[in-house]
Amino acid sequence: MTISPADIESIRKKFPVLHQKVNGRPLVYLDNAATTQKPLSVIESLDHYYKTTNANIHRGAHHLAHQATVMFENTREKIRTFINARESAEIIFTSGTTDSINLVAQTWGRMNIQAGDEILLSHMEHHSNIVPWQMLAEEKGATIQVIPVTEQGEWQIEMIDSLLNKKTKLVAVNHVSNALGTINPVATLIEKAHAIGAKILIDAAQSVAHFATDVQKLNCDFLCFSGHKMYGPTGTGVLYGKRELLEAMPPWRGGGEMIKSVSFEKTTYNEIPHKFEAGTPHIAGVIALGAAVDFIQEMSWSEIEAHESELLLDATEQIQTMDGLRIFGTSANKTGVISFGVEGIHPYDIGTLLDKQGVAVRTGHHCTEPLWNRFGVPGSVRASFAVYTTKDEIELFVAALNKSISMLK
Amino acid sequence: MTISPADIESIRKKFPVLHQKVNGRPLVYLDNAATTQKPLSVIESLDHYYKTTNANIHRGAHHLAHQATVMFENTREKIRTFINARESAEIIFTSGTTDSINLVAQTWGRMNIQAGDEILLSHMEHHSNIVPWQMLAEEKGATIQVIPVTEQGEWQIEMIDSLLNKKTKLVAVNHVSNALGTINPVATLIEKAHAIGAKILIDAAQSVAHFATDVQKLNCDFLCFSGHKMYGPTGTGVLYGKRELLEAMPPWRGGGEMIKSVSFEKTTYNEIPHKFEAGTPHIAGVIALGAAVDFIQEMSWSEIEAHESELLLDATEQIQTMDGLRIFGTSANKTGVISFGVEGIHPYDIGTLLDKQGVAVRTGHHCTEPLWNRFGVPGSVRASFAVYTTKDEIELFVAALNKSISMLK
Amino acid sequence: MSIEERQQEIVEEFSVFGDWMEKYEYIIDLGKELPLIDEQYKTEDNLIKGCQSRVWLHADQAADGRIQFTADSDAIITKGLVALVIRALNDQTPEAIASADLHFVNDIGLSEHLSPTRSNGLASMIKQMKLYGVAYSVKDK
Amino acid sequence: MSIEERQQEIVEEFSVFGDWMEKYEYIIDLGKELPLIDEQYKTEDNLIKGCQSRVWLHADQAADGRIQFTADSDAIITKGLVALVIRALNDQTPEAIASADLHFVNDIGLSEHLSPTRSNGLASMIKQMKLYGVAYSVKDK
Ligand SMILES: Cc1ncc(COP(=O)(O)O)c(C=O)c1O
Ligand SMILES: Cc1ncc(COP(=O)(O)O)c(C=O)c1O
Repeated sequence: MTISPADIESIRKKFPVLHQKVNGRPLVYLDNAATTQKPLSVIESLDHYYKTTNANIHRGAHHLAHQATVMFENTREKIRTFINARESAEIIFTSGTTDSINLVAQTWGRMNIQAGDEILLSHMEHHSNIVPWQMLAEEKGATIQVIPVTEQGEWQIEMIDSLLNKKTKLVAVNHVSNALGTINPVATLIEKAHAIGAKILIDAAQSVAHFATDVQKLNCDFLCFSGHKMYGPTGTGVLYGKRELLEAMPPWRGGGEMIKSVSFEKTTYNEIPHKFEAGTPHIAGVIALGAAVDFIQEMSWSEIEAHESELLLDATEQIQTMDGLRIFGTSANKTGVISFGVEGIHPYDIGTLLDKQGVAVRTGHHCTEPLWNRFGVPGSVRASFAVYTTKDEIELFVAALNKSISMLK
Repeated sequence: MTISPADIESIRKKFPVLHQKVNGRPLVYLDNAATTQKPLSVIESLDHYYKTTNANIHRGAHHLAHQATVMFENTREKIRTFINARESAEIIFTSGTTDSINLVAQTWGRMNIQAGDEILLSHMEHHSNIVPWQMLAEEKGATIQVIPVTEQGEWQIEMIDSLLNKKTKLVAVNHVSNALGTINPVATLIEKAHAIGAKILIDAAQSVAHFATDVQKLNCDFLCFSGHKMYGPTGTGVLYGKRELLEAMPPWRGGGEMIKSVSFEKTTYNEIPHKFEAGTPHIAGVIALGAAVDFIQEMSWSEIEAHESELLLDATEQIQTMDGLRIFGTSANKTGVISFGVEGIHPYDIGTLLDKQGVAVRTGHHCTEPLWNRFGVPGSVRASFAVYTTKDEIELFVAALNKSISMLK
Repeated sequence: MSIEERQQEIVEEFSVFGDWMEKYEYIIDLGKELPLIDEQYKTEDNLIKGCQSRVWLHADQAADGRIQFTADSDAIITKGLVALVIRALNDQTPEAIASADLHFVNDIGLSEHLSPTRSNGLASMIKQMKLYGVAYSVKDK
Repeated sequence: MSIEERQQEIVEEFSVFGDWMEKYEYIIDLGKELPLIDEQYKTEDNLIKGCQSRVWLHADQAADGRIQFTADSDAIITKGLVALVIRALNDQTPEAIASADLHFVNDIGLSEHLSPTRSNGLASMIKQMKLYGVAYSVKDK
């Protein structure tokens, strides 16, 4: 069941940024994989917090501090429900996916990865899910193994069994590729990883806003995502981890809030989640992230998925027949992301001309350089959709793309 | 020259949160050392950003991404001017003071601190400027040395020369104590530290909003502060570092933005400041932090200082004569912070009763446990002022304090 | 009197107070009255650490199986609140304590003191009292 | 013609265009025309790396001391912009190049391409050209 055009219109009304002209043309925002726009409820949550409540949390005995703390902790509970974690103490607030992944690499990783160990990634990881592991591997003398990617932009599934072995201590992969939109079969990989005793981290930056996530059902060990890609504010992120893992991990950032008591002789650390939340967090942002979760949950996942895949189908059908155009990522399982190149034309040229026609897409390597090396191109043009994207926008995009290509050929 | 009551009134008009009742009484917000309130210009900057511009920065070829990047980089330049750094590349955006200090500890620290080395702190440091160094010292086999604090809450200056020695590799101290308000003579310490070849980090969390900071004049190596304590948004922070130090430091968080190029064979890192800004930053917050700098710079430092010290004098005079009351921190050099205890009464009780009378103060250890151990008390009641605090509020505070003490005695 | 009846009694008592300060005056008085815990029980083991104020709690089972609590806090308001909670739960069966719904704190407008974020140890104390209830009712079987 | 006169010429040319697309059509045409850099100069050394498109720049000093630039880019719009910049600066004295104020990019509404955040290498290229200007004027002394 998809969302009716009327419903999409009323959703769009909640996004002030969408109703503007860019370079004299109505804005068609198709850069949602980079960051989504924010509904009024999120913007107003920030506004309301700063106008009525703003106070530092957890340690204050006064009214505002109490209010702020309750609101902050409410979001933790909302996130718990959102990804179906067992308990809210398993939800750590960070500043984003990148921060979450680095936290795991520099705590769990430093503690558990040794010389000779292997860390398994895929060839379509975001730099944020490559570089922290490279840094760790270099420090520890471990090695990085890579799940190859097919021409269709899927994991080469048959390679996985031979890549997983006794030396594999950690697997870290994304649920959805930001560059291609491929929805990866993480459930299978999680099972296989556990079967050989490895832990597995899921980079959910590109999935949490597009379909339901259930960490208990997935049974992943860690899950990371960003607020700003799920209609929430910038500077917010989440690390989910299983309690027993989080408890065994050493802290990362030292400071206020993450301690039980401090003296120059002996410092003891706080319980989870606080152990990993040193310093004043992004209080306003976390509270507004709760509003973003509410925004998503007011819709149904089946509606969101149906709408976004209709957009994908529509756009794919229209552009795949264009002369010299190649779509990267042709899996049957995709979110609303189309990455493409046109023979003999630089992606930057297409992006620039689309922009001049009001269409915002991303061009370049999308922080997945190894993937483009594999495809033998320097990058792509990427159009990515969100729940507020309309079919009319797809038409505008297709028309603008036709015009751009004809100018550049 | 102080600010006239009329000017303070017009400043207060910019802070919506101040105009409310708490527990039936007008709010008297004296918890500014924990976090300051935000002027409308900051709140509206967030609002405006999300309603008109929101886009991911640095890598986008489209209009919104370009706008957002320019706005983001404008704040970097504003911060450069604000602290008078040589160049904006020396300004790294972090999520707060705690994050900034940990960044230095885990990069510069890991690279430069060895077994047997000494790190010199003071007895009045915030946990955020203790724990990261304890963790580093433990990892490396280094030791922490501590500048003792006098009964007046000042560094025991005459001890410094004997504490600084060839083994001292780093000095890390705050410019202003959050627990006492003492303005520490950092300029002298910076000189002494450099004389023996040590580097020095200044925790400026409690100073940047209260008097001018000039990193070139100070000649400190690193300087850390938080946006939320200088009228800016939560989740923002700054690390200033001298170029040659930042360039030599390894990166901390790996991910997008901080790289020049990534492959599974060889990853190269970006230039400063980007090398230390992995992942999507808190774009909206950084932009609004620019508005906070503007807010401060619309006033003059001499006005701000005169106003806040008048408040301090006023409050000190009125409460110091109260029966059994002891002020912690009686230096002649203080910002607008009064920390105190009343004999036989627990700080928490005073804080609770003040709150019921609309007065928001902080009670407890204020994340400086070692300091309270030194004073032999579990903590204090702390009232802290900002530029929008009025003399009338001091009166309300003093009256409420009198009433609270009489109830508790 | 059952736990429920005691709670109603407390709520009624508080209904006469006109404002916050009167309520707190009463709580402070209660805090001053609470029979101090026997010094021997003020141990690290019996300490419930809030971030701000500390609470010591000791439980004893009488011959009839009912539980006796004594407690103390270094903050007098916390101590007054502790006194109220003890008044509601003292001398009750382990089962009744384990399953008690302490709504009175909310009813008299003090729920904020129960929030774990309040760091005064009260919420942890109630949790601990119920754990004693559970422990003793299991032991009794 | 001085750099200033050339800039005015360019600004005039652009003044006839009614909208963005016409401007870009012209820039694309320029990009198609730019004499390719001699292959031997398309080296790593001459590469100015933007995050998105790449620019190669080579400079030569003629007998009269004036500088000749040749360049290329893998993106045609960048190449067109490069062509405009070269047209303004080519065959000028090192001093004139070093001190040139390239306001025409702004005047024709393309300043965004000069922002270092644009990642197309154009801003870095202009910086590099001026450095050549400085270097040759020092050498000449
Ligand atoms: C002196 C000092 N240092 C460090 C911090 C930590 O700042 P933040 O919590 O914003 O990271 C604070 C604030 O609590 C402080 O007052
Ligand atoms: C798959 C994936 N992982 C990680 C990231 C990094 O997220 P952030 O930049 O919010 O830290 C992104 C976003 O760019 C992403 O798409």
